Amino acid sequence: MTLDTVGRAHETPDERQPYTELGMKDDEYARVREILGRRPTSSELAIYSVMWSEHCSYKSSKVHLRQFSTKAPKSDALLVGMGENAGVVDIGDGWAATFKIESHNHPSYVEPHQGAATGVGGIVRDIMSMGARPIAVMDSLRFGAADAPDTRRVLPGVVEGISSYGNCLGLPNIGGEVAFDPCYIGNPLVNALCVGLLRKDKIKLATAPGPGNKVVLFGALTGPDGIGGASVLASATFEEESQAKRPSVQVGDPFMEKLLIECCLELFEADVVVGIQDLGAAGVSCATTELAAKGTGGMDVRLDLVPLRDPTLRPEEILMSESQERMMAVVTPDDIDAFTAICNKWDIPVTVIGEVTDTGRLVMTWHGETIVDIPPGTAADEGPVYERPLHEPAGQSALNAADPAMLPRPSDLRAALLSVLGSPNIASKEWVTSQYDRYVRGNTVLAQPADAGVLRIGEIMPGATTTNRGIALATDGNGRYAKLDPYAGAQLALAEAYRNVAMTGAVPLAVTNCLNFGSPEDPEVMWQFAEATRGLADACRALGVPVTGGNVSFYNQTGSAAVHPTPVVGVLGVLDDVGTRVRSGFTEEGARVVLLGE
Amino acid sequence: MSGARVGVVTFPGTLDDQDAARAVRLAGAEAVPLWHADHDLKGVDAVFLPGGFSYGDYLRCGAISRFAPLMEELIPAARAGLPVLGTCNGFQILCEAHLLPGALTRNAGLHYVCRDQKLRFENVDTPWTSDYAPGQEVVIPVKHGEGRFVANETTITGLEANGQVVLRYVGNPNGSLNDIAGIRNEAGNVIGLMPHPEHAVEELTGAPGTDGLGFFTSIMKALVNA
Amino acid sequence: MARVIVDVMLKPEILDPQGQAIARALPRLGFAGVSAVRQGKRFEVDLEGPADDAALAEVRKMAETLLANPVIEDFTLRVAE
Amino acid sequence: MARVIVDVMLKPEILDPQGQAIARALPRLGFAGVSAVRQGKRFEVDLEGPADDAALAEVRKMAETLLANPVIEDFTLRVAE
Ligand SMILES: Nc1ncnc2c1ncn2[C@@H]1O[C@H](COP(=O)(O)OP(=O)(O)O)[C@@H](O)[C@H]1O
Repeated sequence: MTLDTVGRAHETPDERQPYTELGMKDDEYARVREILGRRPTSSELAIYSVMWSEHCSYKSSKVHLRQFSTKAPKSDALLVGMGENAGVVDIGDGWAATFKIESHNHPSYVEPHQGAATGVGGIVRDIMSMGARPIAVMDSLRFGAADAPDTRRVLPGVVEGISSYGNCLGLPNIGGEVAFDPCYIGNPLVNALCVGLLRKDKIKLATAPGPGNKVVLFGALTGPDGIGGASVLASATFEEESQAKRPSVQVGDPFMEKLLIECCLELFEADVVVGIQDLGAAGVSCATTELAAKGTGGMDVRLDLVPLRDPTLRPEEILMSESQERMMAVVTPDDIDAFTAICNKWDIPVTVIGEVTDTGRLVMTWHGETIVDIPPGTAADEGPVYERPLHEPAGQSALNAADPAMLPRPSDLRAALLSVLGSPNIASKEWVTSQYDRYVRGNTVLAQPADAGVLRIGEIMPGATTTNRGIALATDGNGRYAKLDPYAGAQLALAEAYRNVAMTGAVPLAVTNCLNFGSPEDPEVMWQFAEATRGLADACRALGVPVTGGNVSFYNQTGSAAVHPTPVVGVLGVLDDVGTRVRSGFTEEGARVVLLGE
Repeated sequence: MSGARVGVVTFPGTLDDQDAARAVRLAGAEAVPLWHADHDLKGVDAVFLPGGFSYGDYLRCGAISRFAPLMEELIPAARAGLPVLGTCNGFQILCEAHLLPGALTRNAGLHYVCRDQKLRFENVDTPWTSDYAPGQEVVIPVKHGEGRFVANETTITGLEANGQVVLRYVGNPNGSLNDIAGIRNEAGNVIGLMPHPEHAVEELTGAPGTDGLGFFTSIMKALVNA
Repeated sequence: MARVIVDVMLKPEILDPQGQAIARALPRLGFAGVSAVRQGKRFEVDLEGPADDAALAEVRKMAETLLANPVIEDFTLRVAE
Repeated sequence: MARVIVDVMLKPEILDPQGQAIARALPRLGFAGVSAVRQGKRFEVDLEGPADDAALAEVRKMAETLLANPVIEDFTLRVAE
C-alpha cells in the first residue's frame, strides 16, 4: 500500500481525494489546498476533516456562542472562561472548581451501554485535563415515549453504561434528569456533566510551549475505535476496496480511566506536566494540533511510535482513532523520567512520540517519511465559520396561539391527578438513580432526591488546606418549553437550575450548557438555536452568572424530524459553610409552610 | 494517643479507601495507607479492605486482587489472628482469598443497587462489632452489583450453627442466601460485609445517620484494650 | 432434550478490557507464555425437543437478537454432544 | 501459537440469575421450546508456543486459581483447532 507522503502530494497534485466521504464541502477542501499550497496528504486530509467537522470546529454555532462572551456579566469568580477544555471558577479559600456538560447522543443510540459509558469517560478526561481531580458526575437523559419498544433497548443500556463507568471511577453521581417525549425516539439525549476540584494556582492548560519539550502519549493503546469514516483514507486511493471493516463503536475501559485519573493527579502533584490535553473525538489529530497551536507553535511527531492495539492500523486511522482513555502531555526532558516512573506505578503505558518545536509547523513522520506538514492553527482554530440562514418555523405562532385554557376541563379531577402522577415524566426516577453510587468518597452532602447535588470540598484532597466550603450543582432543561419559545425556554432552563442551586443555600456562580438541536442546515432549527443562545446569554447577564463552557450537539434528528430544541443548563454554586445546606422536604412537624413568589 | 494503627489497603481501582481512613480517624485511631504492590503491612494492628472496583472487577470481583503482594503478607497474618474487615470489594477479596467461605455473585435483580439498607446484627462477637448488640437494627448504605452471598448447603449450615453470620439484611437487596449481609471466620478476627459502614459515620455526608461508626469504635477499643 | 451452546465473543477489532486486564495480570501471578486473553460469554440453551433444523434456526435468531449484541459481538452456535 | 479455550460455568446448584432472566424473557420475545438457559464465561487464551502438555498444565493451573472460582464454578479446557 502506498504511503501518501508530502512528497507524493507534490508529485500528484490532481489525485482525487475522498473529502466528500469524510464530510468536507468543496470549498472547505479548496481552502485546505490554499492553506497548504498543494493538495493535502491523506493524513492531512484526515486531520482537517475531523478538526473542521461540526463537532470539533463549532462552525455553525460559533457566531451565536460568541454572545456568551460578549454579553457575559462581570464575574470575579471566573478564572478560565470559554475556549478551554472546561471553565474554572474561583470558589474561595484558594480552591477552584471546573465543570462541564457534554453530549454523547448518537453513540448512545447505536450502542446504548458503551455510548453512554464513553460519554462519561470523555467528560471526566476533559476535567482532568484542567489539572483537577474529578469529584462528581451528573447525567441529563431524554428518551422516546417510556412505552416505546426502542426505549426498552436504549434506556436500560444507557443507565447501565453510566452506572458501570461512573461507579467504577469512584465518582458519586449527585443528580440529573430523566425525561420522556416521543420526539426523542431514535435520538435519545445523553448529556453527562463532570465537576472537578483543584487549587486555584495549579490550573493546567492545553498548551505545548518550550521547544525541546517532549510530547507524551499515555493511557490506553490506540485501536481501530470509531474510525468507520477513516477506512476510505486507509486504502491507498479511495476507489480501492477498503480492506478492513472498522467499528464505529468505541468501548470504554473504566478501570483504565480510574488508573489514569490517579496517575494524572500524581503527575500534577509532582509538577512534571507543562501542558496536557485529553484525547477526545478527534484523538491524536485534535490533541497535537490544539497543543501545538496554543504553545510555541510547532511540533514534530513520529506517528509510527504511537503504541497500537492493532498493528495493522494505517497513519490516517491512527490520526482519526477515537480510542478512549488516552491523554497527551508536554513534559520537559528533565522530567521525563519522573513522569514515566509515575505512569509505571499505575501500570499506564507511556510513550514519547514527539517534541515541541518553534517552526510554526506540525510535522509528522511515518517510518522516516513526512506525511503531515501543516500550520497547526489552521486545523485547530481557523476552521470554517458559517452564518447559517435562520427562519422561524412554519406554525410557530399557531403553536403559541393554542391556549391551554381552551382545553376541556376534566370532569374527574382524581383521575386527572392520578394520570399526571403516574406519567413517566413525574414518576419516581429511583429505578435509574439506585443504579448510581452517590456515596463514594464520602463527600456527598446532598444527592437524589434533592433538586441539586451538594459536595463538601474540605476533605476531597487530603493534605491540602482545608475549608468549610461546599459546592452545589444542578442541571435542568425542558424541550417542550423550548419548542414553544426557544428564547424563553433556554432562560427557564437556566432559571430552574439557578433556583435549585440557590435553594440549597449556595450562591450560584457559573453556568455550563449542552445545546441539543436538529440539523444546523435546516433554517428552522438554526432559528431555534439562535433564539435559545440569545435567550441564555441574556438570562446569564440578568442573573450575573457567566457561561464557562459547554457543548453543542447538532443533527439530533431521525429523518427530517428534529428533536425538540433542548438546551440543558448546568449551574454551579458555592456555600461558604457547607454545614448550613438546606434540605428539601418537610423535616419537622409543626413547621409553617410558606409559598414564595407569584 | 492510643497508638491503635489500622491499615487501609489500596488496590488499583479501590474507591473507598479515603472514606475508610476518615472513619478510622473519626474513631480515634490512626489510618495507615497500605499499597497493594508492597510486601509490607507496616506493623499495623488491624487491616481494613475497602470497597471499590479493584482491577475493574474484571473477571470476577476480587479475583485478581487476591494475588497482590500485600495479600501474600495479609493472608498468613489474618490466619494468625490479625483483625481484618473487608467491605464490599474487600469482602469479595476475602472470599476469593479463602479467608472467608462462600462467594459473592451477581445480584439476583441483575442491577447495581445503591440504597440505604436496613440491617440486623446477629452475632457481634468480633473485634469489629462489640459496640453493637445482637438483634440491633441499623441503616447503612449498600452499593454493589455483585453482592449475592452464596455457598453450598454445608457451608451455610455451618455458618449459621457456629454463629458466624454477623449481619443480615432486613429486606434483601440482592438475593443473598439466608439474607446474609456479613459473615466472620471461625476465629472471629476476619469479617466481610457488603454494606459500607464507612459511608455512615457523619451527620453531614452520605447516608442518614452514623450507624456505621460502631465498627470503627469497636476495633479501636479492641486494640487499645489488647 | 438437546443442548445448544452459543459462544459470544467481542468482535476482534473491539477493545476487550477484561481480557486485557487478565493478560496484564498473568506475568505478575507467575504465568508466562500467554500472548493474549479474550473474555466472552457462553450460553447453554436447553431445548425441550431435539436440535433439529427448525430449533437451531430459532436459537440462531435468539442469539442474534438477545444473547449477542451484533454491534460489538460475534457468536457461534453448536449442538452439545 | 496455539489457542486454548477455557469454559467456565456456575456449578449446577448455584443460582444463575442471568440465565434465568434470559429464559424468562424468551417466551415474551416469541421464542418457545427452551427449557433452561445458563450463562457462563468463555476465555480464549493465546499461547506464545505450542499447546503441549506443559503449557496445558499451566493453563489448567491458571483456570483453577484465577479464571474460575472453584467455590461456585466448574471449568473445562480444550485446545482450539
Ligand atoms: N439521570 C439521572 N441521574 C442522576 N440523578 C437523577 C437522574 N434523574 C433524576 N435524578 C435525581 O432524582 C431526583 C428526582 O428527580 P426528578 O423526579 O426529576 O425530580 P424533580 O421533578 O423534583 O426535578 C433528583 O434528585 C434528581 O437529581
